[in-house]
Amino acid sequence: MEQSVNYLGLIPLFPLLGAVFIGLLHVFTCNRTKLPEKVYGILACVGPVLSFVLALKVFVALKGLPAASRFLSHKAFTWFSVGDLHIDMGFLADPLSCLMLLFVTFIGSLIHIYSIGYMGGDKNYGKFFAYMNLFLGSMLVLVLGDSPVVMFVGWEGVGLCSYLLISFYSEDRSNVLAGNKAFIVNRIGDLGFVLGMSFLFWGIGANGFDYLSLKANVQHLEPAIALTVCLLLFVGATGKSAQIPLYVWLPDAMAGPTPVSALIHAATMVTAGVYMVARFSFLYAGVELAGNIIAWIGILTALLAAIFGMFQEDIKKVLAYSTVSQLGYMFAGVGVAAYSAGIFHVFTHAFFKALLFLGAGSVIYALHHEQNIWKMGGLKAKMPKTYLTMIIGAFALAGCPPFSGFFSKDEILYSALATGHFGIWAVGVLVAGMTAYYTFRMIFVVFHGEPRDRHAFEHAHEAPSVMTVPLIILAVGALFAGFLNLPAIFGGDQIVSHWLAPSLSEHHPHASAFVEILAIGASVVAFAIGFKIAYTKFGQGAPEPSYKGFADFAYHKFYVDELYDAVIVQPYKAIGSSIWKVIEPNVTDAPVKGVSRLYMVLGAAFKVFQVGYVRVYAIYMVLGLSLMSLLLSQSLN
Amino acid sequence: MFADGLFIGFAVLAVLGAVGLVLFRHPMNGAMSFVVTLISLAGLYALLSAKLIFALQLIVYAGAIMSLIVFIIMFLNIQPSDLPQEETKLLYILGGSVVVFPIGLFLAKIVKSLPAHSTEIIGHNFGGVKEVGLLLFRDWLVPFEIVSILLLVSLVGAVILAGKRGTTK
Amino acid sequence: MIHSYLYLSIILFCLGIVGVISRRNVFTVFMSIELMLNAANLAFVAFSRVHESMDGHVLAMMVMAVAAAEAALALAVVILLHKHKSKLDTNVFSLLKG
Amino acid sequence: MFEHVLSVIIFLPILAGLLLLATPASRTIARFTGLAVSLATLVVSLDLYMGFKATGYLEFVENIPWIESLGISYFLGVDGISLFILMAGSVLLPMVYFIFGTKEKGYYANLLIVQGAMAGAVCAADMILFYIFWEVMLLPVFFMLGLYGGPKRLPATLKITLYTIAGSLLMLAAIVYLGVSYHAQFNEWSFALDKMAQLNLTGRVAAIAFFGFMIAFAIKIPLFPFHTWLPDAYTEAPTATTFVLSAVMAKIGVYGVIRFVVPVFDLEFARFAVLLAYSGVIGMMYCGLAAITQKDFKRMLAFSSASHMGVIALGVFCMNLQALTGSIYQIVAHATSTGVLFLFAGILEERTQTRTIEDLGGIAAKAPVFALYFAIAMLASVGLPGTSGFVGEFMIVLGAVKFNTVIGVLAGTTLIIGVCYMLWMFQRVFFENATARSENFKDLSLVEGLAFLPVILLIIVMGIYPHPFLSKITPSTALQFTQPAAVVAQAPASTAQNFGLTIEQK
Repeated sequence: MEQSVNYLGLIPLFPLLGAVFIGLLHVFTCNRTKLPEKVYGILACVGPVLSFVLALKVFVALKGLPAASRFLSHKAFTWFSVGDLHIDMGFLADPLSCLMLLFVTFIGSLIHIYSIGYMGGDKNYGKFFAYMNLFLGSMLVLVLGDSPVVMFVGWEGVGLCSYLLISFYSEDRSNVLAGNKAFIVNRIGDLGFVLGMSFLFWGIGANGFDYLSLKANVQHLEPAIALTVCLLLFVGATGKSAQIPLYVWLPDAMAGPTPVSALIHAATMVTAGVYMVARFSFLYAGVELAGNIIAWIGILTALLAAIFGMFQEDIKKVLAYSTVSQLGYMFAGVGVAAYSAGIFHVFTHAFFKALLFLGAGSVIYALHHEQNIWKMGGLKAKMPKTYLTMIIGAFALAGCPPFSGFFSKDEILYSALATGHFGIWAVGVLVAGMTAYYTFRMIFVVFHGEPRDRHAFEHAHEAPSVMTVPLIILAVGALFAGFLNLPAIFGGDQIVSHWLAPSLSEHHPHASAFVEILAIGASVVAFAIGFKIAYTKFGQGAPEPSYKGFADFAYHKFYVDELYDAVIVQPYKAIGSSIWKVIEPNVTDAPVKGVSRLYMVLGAAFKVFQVGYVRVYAIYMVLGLSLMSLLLSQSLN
Repeated sequence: MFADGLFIGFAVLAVLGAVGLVLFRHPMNGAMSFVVTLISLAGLYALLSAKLIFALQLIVYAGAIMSLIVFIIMFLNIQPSDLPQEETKLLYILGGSVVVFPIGLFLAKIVKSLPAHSTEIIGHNFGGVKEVGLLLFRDWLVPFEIVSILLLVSLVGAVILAGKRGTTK
Repeated sequence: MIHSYLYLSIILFCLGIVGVISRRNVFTVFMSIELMLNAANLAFVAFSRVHESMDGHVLAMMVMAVAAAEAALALAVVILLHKHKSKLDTNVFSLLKG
Repeated sequence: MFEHVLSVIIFLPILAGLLLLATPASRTIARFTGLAVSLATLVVSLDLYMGFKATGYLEFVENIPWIESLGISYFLGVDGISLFILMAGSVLLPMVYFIFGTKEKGYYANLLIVQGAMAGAVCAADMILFYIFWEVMLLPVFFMLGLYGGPKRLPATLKITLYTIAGSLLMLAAIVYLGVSYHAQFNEWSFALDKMAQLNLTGRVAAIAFFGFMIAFAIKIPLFPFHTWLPDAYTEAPTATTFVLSAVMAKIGVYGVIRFVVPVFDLEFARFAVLLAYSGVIGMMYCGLAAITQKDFKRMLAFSSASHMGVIALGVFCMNLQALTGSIYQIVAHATSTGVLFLFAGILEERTQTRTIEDLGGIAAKAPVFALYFAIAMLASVGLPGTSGFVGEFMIVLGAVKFNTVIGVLAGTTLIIGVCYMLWMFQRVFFENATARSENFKDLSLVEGLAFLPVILLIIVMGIYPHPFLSKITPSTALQFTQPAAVVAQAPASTAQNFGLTIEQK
């Protein structure tokens, strides 16, 4: 059933080797003679492109197999083996990971190419590409890992790269703090992941801890343990994929360079949580309660992020919240057991969100690192290519038919409705409208109307072709990717869903055509309303609004960061400093100090007897002898 | 019978001498009293057939050591004011006796448990100069040499200590 | 009887102790120590007689030698003391006071 | 491979150290003697490592009667548990001579002696012999700390010395008790470990003896709440001493628990395991939290080290194969990460003349190689997969979850706590803008870079391909659960159930 192919391990290995090589090159040259940027740029693109080629090869190989046995695997070596715990450094390509593999390497390669232009002139050019390659390698390990533990390697690896890249402009303290926040919040999620793995192992891991064995043994898992595992793993997912309550790091993560936001914080890494849930679909499918919790958390995250997104002024923050919101959709999808719909949204989202970020990056690049949308305006004249591509991205994000986002989002909402999750569907439709609103609010403010900053506008110019070509390619993807999974009602046959079917344990809900039309109609109406409001308010240019009341509250993101700071961070620090300043010297060390004080007190007490007269010492001695004699006399009788 | 009489005589003298030593205020009186004890002890050694020890007790102890002590006492020309004021001497002695009593009692109990043994004067070979000397130089040679070194050391020490000039008077 | 000798030895020894702990006169204390040594010697010789071996005699000789050495040193100390303080009081030495 | 290879590893450095102390050698001679001897020891140790057959039992045994009337013997041997602590000492210590080149003769001599003594403690399979090495180990630390430490070294020296000796004396009493019990039960004298394991100990005295051992080891590890000597000692000690203390000596405490407490006091251990595990996990959190607020990076690392030791000790108390194996693996990983971080801290301190985190900044731009090394060691210390720190930590958490759910969850928080203080420190020292003190920071020299390289590579190799190492450890740890008595494996279930949900393996 499984087929072993050696080149599977090479897929992550290429970018990883690239990272090591570029990193060493950078470390040893950065303070001496600098290498030309071109060298780094070309070196950096080699790994991702090679991986993409191999990914295509994997795809072809899988395609050649019968649908039920589409598994390719490669066990590179035994990672560790202790007692029942046996973990191989193994890789598994099945339709699910193959899909991820394809778009991760594809978009990854494009963004690498784009970065050659975007990062031009940066003094840490080499470092950037080393991190990017390292990220891609880790992401591929995450995708290809054949057991949760190997996946965790990639999982943590991408977290590390995310940290390194967010704090890339490390001279500025706030950037580094954002990086720290991302890493720490991710680590909180990772705790859930590790504990989930532990419970899973003690439940059914003894007969092999790779996905195929786990899938085979899943029916032996006790329901209580299964629920615990599901929820713990989902905690891991909330950290990585920025869901309530751990979403707070993602908006701050925009401190990193824009290609990073596009690659890591939009297209790939943040969707790892969704991927993980889909990977464990055999487990989640059996625990409905966990699915419901996930779906609700997902859709509430979508709502919350959409609210925040409507009031942001930083172009990247708008996109960041839209990412959080879209991730919420994906979790809603996998939560209602529509795994293929969730994954399909991951897939389309990767295209249009990467596109939007890269477009935003192009704008930022043109305006010399200005990110506030209220200082932009009228840019469509200066940057036609960027404008056009971003418009496509915006339509896709907003879910306008026939752009890709529409099909994938609709698939999720339809599944929610079809499985009877009416509340989730209703909130989802509401969020769809909000999405359309904030997306086009951003587009109109940035590209339409009059320029608000005349000076910056004069100097704005279209980005070089090394940046625009990836934009165009992504725009094509954003436009057409949706057709890959065209539902039957539009005459399609859901290629992606069928492709993914062997990897996922899902049952497609069968609902009437009415439900399907209702879902589609609601989505379209929601989009139209959102678009209309955005157009009337911002279509012809508008002044920077001042927020009051709820809007102000939302503008400040409900003060969640401040709340976390007050409820978690500050007490944590306070405990730390009280341990060090109060508890350590007065409680923990007290017995030790007490003992030493006891000796000092005793010493002072016995000093009284040391009168200094020889005769008195002799008396003590004789007294002692006398007492001993008395005692011994007793025993002699 | 005669030996028992001698023993009782010597024993009483020895104890009296010792009591005198403890009680006399002036050291010279104490020393004289102590000499009585030493000589009585010499007699007791003789009763125990220890001929050599009997002689040594008289020559070394009662002779050399005591004359050294007496010489020093006289050499220092002790005035009554030099002597410590011991108003509570009797009290101390009484208290000391009480404290020491259990020790004595304990030792006495041990002695009591020992088997009885005669102390008849025995043959002329026991305790003579030749016999003890042979033993001393054959079996006890190393301790003997060590004691000789000890004596040398104390000799040197005494010379250095006593030879120091007093800085404050 | 041998017991009488040993009892006598005990009495002398105890008197020596009493002398050491209850008197402050340096000479008396010193001679009390000598008294204790003599009491020990008497016991040695007595036991020597019991066992009819002369090791006890040898030991008694050693004790005498030690006593002689001690006398020499102790008297030197007494001379020093008298030179410095003009006192023969053991309470003058109180350097060990804690 | 020659006979008495263990004796060579133990006594070569000790003799060389004593020789240095006895002769009026100059600093340079002392340094190069130290270097040569420690490298020679390393070569012998590597030879030993290659020849190690991973049977699970003691190998390279030397057993020579020593004090026959009491059954004390010169009994040495290594198994998978001790091998790695021995190797950690042999591999890591030569670095010190490369990096710190201008110290006094006594510094190098004491380092040599402590190396030998630690090897002795690890190899000893006779309790009295172990006790002797255990005490000898402390002496060089006492001298190095007292002579070459920081400004507040004297109170720190006094505290560590008295504290550890107090513990050791309890252990000595317990050892004597064991010897006497053995004589009472088997009518012969012996202090050999294998004999001791046959003892049948019950009752209150056994519990007291158990705690005699445990307290001695808990102080050395140091286990909460016996850790209070650590911050001062680690901070004031010269770098090499801190390195020795954290990288190897603390581990001998854990080793002692595995080697002497578990086989001999199996019943008592099972009885108190939950208590001890809580002590480990609370210590991890307590020291981790304390580390967050430190302003002095060396003190922060000291708390961090104590925090990690809590996790390592926890692995031993969980009484299952994965946790114990993970614990031993983590011992080595921790030696390579936190130990090396202490060396880096020493370099930082020497070059900037400060230990205050706030005074530094921007070093990553000035010294990329140093920053890279530091980052790798730091990431290993926070347990990132792909570095040595992950494998052990993962197995410990895994085992802890099996042992007791609450403890497992608490143990998992080490993932978060470690990251908090490490990232904060890394940010302030390596990122942001350079300060006056760090402006002229020089990167590692070629010699230093090459000296650290093997350890940095080891960190990565141990993370990516731990199997060869683990396959030498596992046979010995597996024996711990099959050999002495089945009670070790069975007791925890009944004990642990009182404290919460446990998962039964199907």
